[in-house]
Formats: sequence, structure tokens, C-alpha cells
Amino acid sequence: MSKMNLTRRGVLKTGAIAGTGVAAPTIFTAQSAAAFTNEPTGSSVTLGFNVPQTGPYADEGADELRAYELAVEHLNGGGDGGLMNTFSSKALQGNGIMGKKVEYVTGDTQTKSDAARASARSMIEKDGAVMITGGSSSGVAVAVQALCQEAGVIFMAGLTHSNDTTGKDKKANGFRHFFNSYMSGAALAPILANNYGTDRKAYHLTADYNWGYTTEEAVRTSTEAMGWETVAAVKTPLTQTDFSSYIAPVLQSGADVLVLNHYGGNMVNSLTNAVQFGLRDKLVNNKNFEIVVPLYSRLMAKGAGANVKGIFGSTNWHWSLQDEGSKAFVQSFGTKYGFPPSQAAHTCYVQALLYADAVERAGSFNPCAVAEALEGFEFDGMGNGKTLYRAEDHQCFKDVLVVKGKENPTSEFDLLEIVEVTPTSQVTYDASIFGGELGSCNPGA
Amino acid sequence: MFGLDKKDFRLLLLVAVLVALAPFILNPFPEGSGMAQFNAGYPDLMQRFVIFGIFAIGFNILFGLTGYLSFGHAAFLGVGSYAAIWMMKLLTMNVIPAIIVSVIVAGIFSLAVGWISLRRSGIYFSILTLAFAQMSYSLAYSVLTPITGGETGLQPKINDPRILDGALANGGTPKANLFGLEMGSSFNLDVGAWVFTFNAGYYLAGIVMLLAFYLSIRIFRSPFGMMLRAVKSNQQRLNYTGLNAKPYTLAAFVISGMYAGLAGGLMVAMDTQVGAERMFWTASGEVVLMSILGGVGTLIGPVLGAGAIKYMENILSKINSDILHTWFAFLPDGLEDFVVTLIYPFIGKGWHLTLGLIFMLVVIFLPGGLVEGGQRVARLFGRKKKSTDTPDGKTTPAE
Amino acid sequence: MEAIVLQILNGLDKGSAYALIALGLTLIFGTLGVVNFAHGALFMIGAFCAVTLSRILTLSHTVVDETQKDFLGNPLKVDVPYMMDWFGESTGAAIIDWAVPLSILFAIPVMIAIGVIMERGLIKHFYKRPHADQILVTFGLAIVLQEIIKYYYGANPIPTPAPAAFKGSFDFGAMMGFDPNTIIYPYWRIIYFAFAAVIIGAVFAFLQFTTFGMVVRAGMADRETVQLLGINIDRRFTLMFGIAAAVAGLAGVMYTPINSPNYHMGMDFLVLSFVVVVVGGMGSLPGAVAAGFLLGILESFASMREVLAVLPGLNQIIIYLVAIIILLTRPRGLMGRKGVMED
Amino acid sequence: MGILEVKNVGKRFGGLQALGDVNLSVTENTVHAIIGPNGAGKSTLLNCLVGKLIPDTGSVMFDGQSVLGRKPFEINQMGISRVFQTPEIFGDLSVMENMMIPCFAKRDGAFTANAYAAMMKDKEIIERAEQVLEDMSMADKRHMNAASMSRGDKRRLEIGMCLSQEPRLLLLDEPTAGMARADTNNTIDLLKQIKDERDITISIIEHDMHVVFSLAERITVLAQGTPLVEDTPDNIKGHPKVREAYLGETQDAA
Repeated sequence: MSKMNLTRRGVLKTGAIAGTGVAAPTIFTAQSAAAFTNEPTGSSVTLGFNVPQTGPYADEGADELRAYELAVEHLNGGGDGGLMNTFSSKALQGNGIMGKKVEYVTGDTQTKSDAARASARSMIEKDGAVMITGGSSSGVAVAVQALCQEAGVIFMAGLTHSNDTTGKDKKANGFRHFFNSYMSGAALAPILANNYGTDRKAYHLTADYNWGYTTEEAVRTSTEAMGWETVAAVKTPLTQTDFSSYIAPVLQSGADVLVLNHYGGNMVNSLTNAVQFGLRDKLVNNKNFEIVVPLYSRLMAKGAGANVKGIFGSTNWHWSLQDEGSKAFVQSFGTKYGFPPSQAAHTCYVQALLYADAVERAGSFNPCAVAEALEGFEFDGMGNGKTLYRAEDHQCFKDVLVVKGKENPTSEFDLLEIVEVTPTSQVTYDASIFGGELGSCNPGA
Repeated sequence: MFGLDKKDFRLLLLVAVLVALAPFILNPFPEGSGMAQFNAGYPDLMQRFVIFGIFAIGFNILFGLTGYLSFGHAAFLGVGSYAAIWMMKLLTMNVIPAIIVSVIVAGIFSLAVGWISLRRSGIYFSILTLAFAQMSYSLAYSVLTPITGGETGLQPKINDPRILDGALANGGTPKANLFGLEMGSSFNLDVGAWVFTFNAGYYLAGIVMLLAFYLSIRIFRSPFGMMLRAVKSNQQRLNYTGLNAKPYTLAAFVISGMYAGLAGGLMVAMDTQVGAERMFWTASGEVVLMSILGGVGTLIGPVLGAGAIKYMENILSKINSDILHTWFAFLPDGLEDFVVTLIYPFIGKGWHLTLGLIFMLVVIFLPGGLVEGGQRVARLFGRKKKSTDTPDGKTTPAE
Repeated sequence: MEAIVLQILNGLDKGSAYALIALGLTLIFGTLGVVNFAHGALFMIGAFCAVTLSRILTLSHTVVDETQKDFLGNPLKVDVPYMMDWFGESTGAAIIDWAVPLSILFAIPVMIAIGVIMERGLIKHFYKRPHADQILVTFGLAIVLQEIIKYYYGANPIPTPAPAAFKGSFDFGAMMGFDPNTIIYPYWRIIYFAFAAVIIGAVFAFLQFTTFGMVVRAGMADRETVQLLGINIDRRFTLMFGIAAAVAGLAGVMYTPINSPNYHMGMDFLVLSFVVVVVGGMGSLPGAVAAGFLLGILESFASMREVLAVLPGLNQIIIYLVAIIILLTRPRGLMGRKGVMED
Repeated sequence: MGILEVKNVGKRFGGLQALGDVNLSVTENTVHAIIGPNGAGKSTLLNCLVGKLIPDTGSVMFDGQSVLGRKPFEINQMGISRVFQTPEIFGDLSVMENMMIPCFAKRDGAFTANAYAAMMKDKEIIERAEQVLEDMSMADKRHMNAASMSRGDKRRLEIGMCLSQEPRLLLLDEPTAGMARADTNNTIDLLKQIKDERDITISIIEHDMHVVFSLAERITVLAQGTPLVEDTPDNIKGHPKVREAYLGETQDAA
């Protein structure tokens, strides 16, 4: 028995050696043979979906991944075509991208910049991804964007709200569809003034890191322009879970509005705590005490339960929008998965389509050609009305939604209602105000 | 050879061969095959293997020899990384100054932390180091944002001064290099269906790791190393033998801090970015787990542990349900779905679960870590005849 | 003055959670000599006992409501909990409303069972192993428990409100003779503090006044001697592990209305609770409790904006800074015993 | 003038006067035993000599230099080696390594950053360590794990480690405590041999009168923290005060 095995192994071995002998080794340097990094040469093209799969944002990441899978299905001609039917550009045919079937790889960012870069690099180096997209925080977005710039692939940012992503840390190979802190502030302030009056004293609790700073700054500037006064701004650690010691002193400060510049778990906890402390039942300066959450995420807001009722905030997109694009996306996503998509899902889906469309229009996967096709690109039918991919900073300009926690939700998804769709013109800013340098696109070769 | 005895030299040689041939060894499956998913021979992961290997080797000099369990070693890695990136921003994209400065800065920082923390021993020491590391992390993430970049970290920018470098081509991207040899540049070898990648950065990191490993063998075999083991074994006896334990432990602490700084500097050299979460307590915990998983106090164990954890993090997490379906497509539909459902919780977003289970299984069944596993296998094959002659004195299995 | 009273209240409240977790951790350290990195996971599982019970109580059948539409435009499916069917709408709703307090009854047996299974199945094999091995195995266990919870409940926080009767806040300041509207405090946080005090008191009374407790305390001081006396200390230690798990679990159950539970809440508390235990001094139960409250109060003070104006970032590091200062001035923490986990 | 001069040493722990007013002079190259009932302050006195405790009053001079305020390792470097009641050895290390450590300490001092030197190529140290192992008749055990040896061997190893440093004063803290009779006799023989062959001063604290009277040339009797009497063994045996305070009771116990 053992003897037979030995002979068989011997045969296999010689076979393998013969095999290698036949295939003469071809030697070349990776970066000189191709025109650009990971030029797709076969019948398919690989995209890298880099989303948080572990850690506190895992659910958001899962929703992003669902959106990407849906986008791939649509790009390859499956399903109902989703937003491809309403998209103003008709370059996409449902036959993949430039006739190449879309394949994808997935990775886990863990919402840590190191892990996100490791995962993105493996997609680029191992799987030959020609575009990386996804993510659920600005730290990750900035880190991966810088990597893609260096490696010579396109980065289509997922959920990232800090001004930095297309501000001081902008990169020629990176593009952001999601809105940012500045836009939140600009969109919120007039609504807040309308609803709560112009004579208000605001108390800010701010997450103590870059995104928190830019958000506080944006909301402060725009509300102060409306006549509000900022009585205090206190920074809270990212790792804080119980915000009682930050919330309790708010009433003593004479403030009548609390602005929670928090996201994700921080937001859920600080909002829950604020409502617990009965802030919203109080009358201060003869006005009802109010709470504002500049950046809403429906998915995360669910964690705060009934506490979100009546609280204003802004969001990139919401499934209850009634334009054709949004309706088509909700229909498509809802049919496949049984629940409505989140704003993160929307942004990721749109980014995937925008990339594919840009490739088609450019007629090349070369990042420089794609970037050129995206720069200054104006489109419609993707759910936020007319949208511009500004050339100067690769930021999308589109309508911003101001939303409010719904008083009588009919289902677990029905948490927010749209109060106002702030037009693009109101949230547009000069591209140079946040500094940074875009550089020139890097095709990697 | 090199002042090592035969056994150690063989080990060093083995590690050198493994490092040199890693592009082949880690890519056993042909490109495009279903198993290619398990290939780890791409630059990023290979670099991470050796860099975390260095980190773990250094940690083991402290923990494995002296028994002092530092729960804040990631802070030195982080500080080294910040030093390196600042060198790249201010001086040059050449990695040499970055790496050297990262080691020096981490050494100074660990000297300060060690000097204070080593006033206590046992868990009190662990908590002191943890506290320093957590403070470093928290401050780097928040109030030190102007120096550390906070949440978004630091990357080389086009408009950094870089006084030693010439101006970049218009709008060009600064890239880490070794006298012009870019760390990212690779050389691909196509052999039949296989593709093997030889990456400049990996080989630089690999050489540094070999040096670090060699140095660690020398330390293990030196009188100094013996004193460190003596500290772990019986500090009282050491004191009454006329030896001052404090400078020995402090030196071990600083050496391992410098190893961490070296790892941090190399990380930046390979991948020009630093984020504060590199210093979070989970990162410190990770190196502890690497050492224990591989085998505390053994030379090669920590490197194996580092490799195992990084492999799972980077390979398992990338397997998604689609890939599973392709693997099991040969099964009948119902069975395919069943098998996929069974495996799915352990891969992709469930890779943490697998990691946790492996921690438990290794520590339950292999009290000496992976190294002991290797020894058992070797015993099984190599010394079948005289399997009962060497009762293992040190390790006792559970119960 | 009011600001200080307020922060002391906050500190006591935060401290309650720290003290409860640290108490259980110290019980395990002290009795079994095991470094239990899975203790945070026990806290988390306790919280998910509350989530589970409220899921059980809201088990529903669906009724199609033709008058309303869901997000796809189909008729809305409305969930009607069986509780409402069985007990009528108002009684059913009231039972569901009281899910968190009811979870206490639910969590005690569950947590004790989990603790005992953990000890018998895993931990007891590690008594004589090095602390490093204990750390690795319990950390692995913590990850596994956490991932199991994540698999079934997702990663997002799950709102688990307090009963309506305890929602909201009251004017604590006015009761104490301060100006009205200065010290407003939520009912549930006061309840949490009281609950913690009761549990801590109960644990101490149990150890102080029962024979069982006496044996355990003797075992903590000198395990071998107690065993030489022919007392089966192992069984008692197993039960002690169960009790420690129950204490952590109850801390988790009661914590759910304060912050919505999520699968990683245990890890968030893990490091902190170790710091609390060590600052309190290894092996000292009163030390753990005292350190819990001390750190809670100091953390609260450090988060005042008046303090932060002078020392920005102090709130980021206060716990660790205090830990360092205490450990440098008092070698074994506040009340640590000599020789416990010092080598 | 003795090699060790203890003058008016007192030590108090809270309310307890552990050492009253101790005066002691140990002559070079003698074996000096300190005996006394439990709680007489023997261990406290010893700890004051090696730097573990600092006396409240008085002075301790070794070879004309004060040891007070010095750390244990410094006092060891001055030439005082200590053997503990329960053998303190490096249990995780081999017997050979155990023996090499004191040799390094003797040659290289309290700290040397010799991290790059190859330990097993240090001929001088290895020869020295092997020599001492030979002297201790332990050469055959050199590769053993120290923790796995018998208690008697551990004691032998510990004494060997101390001797390898060629101390001028060897302090023994109840070296035969808890030993079986055979091990005790072996230890006595070993110590006798050491005393005969080397120029070394030995101070021994001991409970076991058999050991004391086999070895000691002078004996100090300590009671309640103060020296009761100091004399030769023969005189101590017959001393009425000692009999009354001490000997009767322990002889029964022994």
C-alpha cells in the first residue's frame, strides 16, 4: 500500500517538473509592462470593496457591501438595472464595464486606517483591483485615498463626512460622493433658525477628533451667522461611552440648544443620555430646550430608539425621497434584501456606478482617463437631484437633506422624515478654503 | 558561525531561507485557482509578516526573558511610526533616516516609560505600561492632532518641505525609497500558472528582520540574556547575588521598545501612513497574543505567532460568501448551500470568531504555543522509536 | 457648588458600573487566581439577557394593514406581540415595558449557569497555568462570545429602554435644597446607583456573614490550608465564579437603559475594569469598589468644561493618569495584598 | 576588630521592638553562630546585615565600611553572600547557568551590558563554574533543570553559588531547616569542609543545636531582640542563663 503511494507521488512529481519545464518563465517588472496599475487584460475587471466588517460599524459595512453587490449585478446586466435606468448618462449598457464582466473582492477595514490600508493593498497587489471603494469613517477614507494615489488606482470614497477628505487631504485619484461637515452646517442653520428662532444659545459636545472639529466648526459658523450664540463647546473622547458628565452641566450653562457633534456609537449614547437627562422637557430662557445632531445615520440612529423623535439633523440621502432615482434604488434594493437601503448603501452604490460610467465614457480604465471623465462631470437621476463632481477638489455638490426624527414611525426603518431639501447652491463653497493640494493623477506606471 | 552555535546557526539559516523564498512558499497555489485565495505571497502581507515578526521578537526579549508583561508596547511602535513619517515629511523620502530615527525616538520614549513602570512588577507593571500607551493613543487621536494628524493620521504630502529631496515632478506623488529604489517596486516571475512577486520593500524589511532575529539570538545566548531569565526566575536571588536587576530589566525594556520602534519605522517605510489606532490597547494586546500563540520565550515562536495572526486577519477576512459558493459549486445545490451556511460564520466578517477559537484551541491543547505544536509533530515523525525518553520538564498540559 | 454636586452624582453613577464589574473581576482573581479577560464579555452577555428577554416578550405575529404602505408601496405588515394577544393590549404592553427589570430575574440563573459552565468546562483547567495562558484563553473566549452575540444581534446598538415609569428625570437639586433646575437627574441612574449599592452590600454580607462566605474568604487568604482542613474548596470556588458572573451580568442588565447595548460593550469596559481592579489593589474587594467610585468621580470632574479649559485633553487620560499616580505612590494600589500577582 | 561589627543596632516594627540594642563582632575566618528562640530577632538582624532592612539606630560595619543604606546587591558586591532558609535558586535555569550567574556577578560587577557576548564561549566563567560544581560534587547534574532537584541538592547548589563568589563573609539562614536528617548531615559535612579548606568567615543562624555545636566557634545567644551572651560553644552549653532562657526548651523540641 505504502509502496504504491510512493510511486504515485513520484509520478506526480515528475509530471509537475515537466509542466514547469514547458512553461518558460517570463520575467518582467510589474510596473513597466502595463500602461497603468492592474490594467484589466482578460474578460473581466476586478473592483475592491473595502468596508468595515468587524467593529462597531460592521452593520453599516454590511449594508455597503449589499449595495456593491447590487451594483455589480446591475452593471453585469442582472436584476432590474436599478439606477442605470434613471441615470442621466447612458453610457452603461449592462454588459459589465467596457464589455468586461465586473468581478469584485471584499475586505475588512475594521474602521482602522492600518487594517483598511492592508486590505486595500491586498486587493491591489494580490487581486488586481483597479478601483477601491467603501469605508465608513474619514480616518479610513483619507488613509486609503492616499494609498490609492500612491499605488495608481482610483478611490471612490464611501461614507466619509469630514471636510478633510476633499479638503486638506484631497488626492487626485480620490473622489467623494458623500457630503461633508461644511454642507451639513450650511444646510442645517437656516432650518434651525426657522424652527427655533435666531436668538438661541447653543452648547456643543464635540467628538475629540478631526471630523468632530470640522463639524463643530461648520455648525458653529453657520448658526452664529444666523444670530445664535455659542455658550460652550466641550470635547469628548472617542472612547467615551457614558456621556452623563458632559450632559448634566448643560442645563446650568444657560444654553437652550445642545448640538451633538457625534457619529455612530458616540451619537447613539450621547443622544440617549441627553434625552434621559430630560433636556427636551425643559424650558430654558422661555424656550423649549432642543437637541441637534448635525450628521444623522438612520442605521445608527436606530440604536437610539425613540430618543431621536423630533431631533433635527442632516443626511446625505434617505429612502423616502420621491424622485425617480431614489425610488428606483429603493425598489431594487428593497426587493433584493427586504428592507430599505441606508445612506451609506446609496452612496456606495452610486459611487460604483459613477466609476463604471466614467470608465465607459473615458473608454479606458486608466485612472487618469477616469479621473478626467469624473472631473467636472454633471449628472442627474442618482437620487440627489442634479449633481456636480467638482474638478478642483473631487467633491460632489448636490442637494443636502435636512431631516427630523419621526414622531410616529410606522416601521423600524421609518425613523426620519425629510424636512427640507437644501439646494446645491446653498451648500457650495470655494474649493480653496480647506487648503490641501490635489496633485496630479497617478496611473501607477 | 557569526558567533552562534550550530543549532542556532541552523535556525538562523532556516529563517533566512524562509525569508528569501517567501514569495514562493507563500504562493503555493496557481493564480486563478480556487485555492489562490489562500496565497499570502503578495508584498503587503509579506511585509507585514516580517514587520510584526520584528515587533514580536522584540516583545519577546522583554516578556519571554524577564517575564515582565508590557501591555503598552504598541505605543513604541506608534511613536516610531510618527518619528519616521516626520522624517519623510521634513527630510527625505529615503527610508534610512526614517528607520534610524524611529528606533532612536522609540528608544528614548521607552526609556522614560520603562524607568517609571519598572518601579512595579507583575500586574502593577502591566497596568502602568497600559496606562502610558492608552494616554499616548488618546492624546495622539485628539489634542495632539497638529503633530499626529489625529483621526486621519499622517501621510507624505506634495507640499511637505523634504529639504534633502529634489522637487517632485509637477503634482507627483512622494514615494518611499532606498536611494532611489522604490519600496513599492516589484518584480514578477511567471511560472506556468503561478505568479511570484519579489518586492523591494519586502526584501529590505526581510533583511532588517534577519538582523533583528540574529541580534535576538545573540541576546538570548549572552550573559545579559541569562540575567534576564534570572530576573524572571528569581529576582530575590539575583539581588543577593550582587546583580542589580533594575538596569537589566530597563535595558531589556528599552531594547524591546527599540525593536517596536524599528517595526514602526519599517511600517512607514513600506506603507507611508500612520494612524493613532496603531497605539490602541488592542494593538498592544495583539503582540502579547502573538508571543503566547507562538510560544513565549522561544526564539522563533513570536515570529510564527505574528505570522499566524496576520495571515488570519488578511486572508480569512477576505473570503466572502461568493467565493465559498465557487468553492463548493461541485456539490448539489442544497448541500452546497448547507456547507456554505456552515462555514460562512467563520470567514469574512466572522474571521474574529475563528481567531478566538484558535487562541482557545492552541492554549488548551498546545500549552507551549505553536512551537510546541511543531515539536510534537517533529517528535511524531522524527523520533518515533524513542518517544518516551524525554519527558518534557517545563510544560505541563492542563490537568 | 451645584456643578460639583452634579459631578459627584455622575461619578457615583459611573463608579457603580465600574465597581460592579471590578467586584466580580476581583472575586475571580482573589478566589481562583485567574486573570479573566472574558469578564467584560460577561457584562455584555448580561446586557443581552435584557435584549433577549425583551425580544422574547415581543415575539409577534404579523397582521397586514391595508390602510398603510411599506417602503416598497406594498401593504404594511404590522407586528403584533403575542403578549398583547394573550394579556390584552394594555397589560401586554405593560409587561413588555417592564422587560428590563424582569430581565434581572431572567439573568440571574442564566449568568450563574454560564459562569459555572465556564469555570467547570474551561477555567478550572487553567488554575495552575501561567497567567499568560489564562489571558490568551479567556481573551479567546471573550472574542468567541462577542462574535456569537454579533452573529445573532448585529453590530449596531439595540435600544432597550427603561419602563415608562422610570424614564425621564427629576429635580434632585430642589429636593436637596438647591435652586430648582440646577441638578436634574434621571430616575434610572439613581436606580442604577441604588441597585449597585444593594448588590455590593449583598456580596459583602454574603462573604462576611455566611459560613460559605467565611470558607471562601479563608480560601482567598490561603487556599492550601483550607484544603488541608478537608474542606472542598473547589465546589465553592465554582459557585463563586457563578456569582461573579451574575454580578457582572446584573450590572449589564441594569446598564441597558443607560446606553443601548452592543456586542463590543464588554471590550470597552474590559481595560477600564482591569485598571479599576489594579488601582484598588489586587485581591481586595473593598479596594475594587473604592477604586471604582474614585475613578468614576475623578473622570466626571475631569470632563467639566471649567477643568478642560485649563487642561485640554485631561478627560482623555484622567483614568490612566490617576492609575499611574496611585500605583507610583502606593505600590499595591489602594488596598492590595502583598504578593498577589506581583511576579 | 572583627570583619563584621554591629553596634547598637535597634529596629522597631510599629509597637514591636524587634531588635533592642545589638552589639556583635564577628572575627575573620571563624564560624559564628547566632541562636535564639523564635521571635528573638535573628532574622531581623540578618536582614539588617544584607540590606533588606535598614535599622532605626546603630551601625553595621563590614571590613571597615558601613553597609547601611546600601542595596542587597551592593552589599553582596562588598563580599557578603547569603544563603536563604528555603533555597533560593534560579529554578527555570540549568544548574550550570545557576553557577555561572554569580561568577559573572563576581567578575563583571552589578551590571554589564554584555548583550552581544556569547555566554557559552566565556572560558574563564565556564571553567570557574565547573570548578565550583566539581567542588560541590555536582558536576554530573550540570544540565539538570535546577527546580527539578531535591531539596538537599538545591541547598548544595545555593551554597556553591555563594562560594563561587569567594565571599569574605557567608551568611547562612537556618541552612538545614526542613531537611531530612541525612540531608542535614550532608550539609554539615559540606560546611565543615568549606570551613576547613577556605579562608572564609561564616555567620550562621540556626535552630538545630546539633548543627550549631558541630560547626560554630563562637555563639551569640539572642533573646527578645538583645544579645544575651556571647561565648564559645562549650561555655554556652553550660551557661545557666542560656539554659534557662533557651536551651532546655529547644532540646525538648529537637
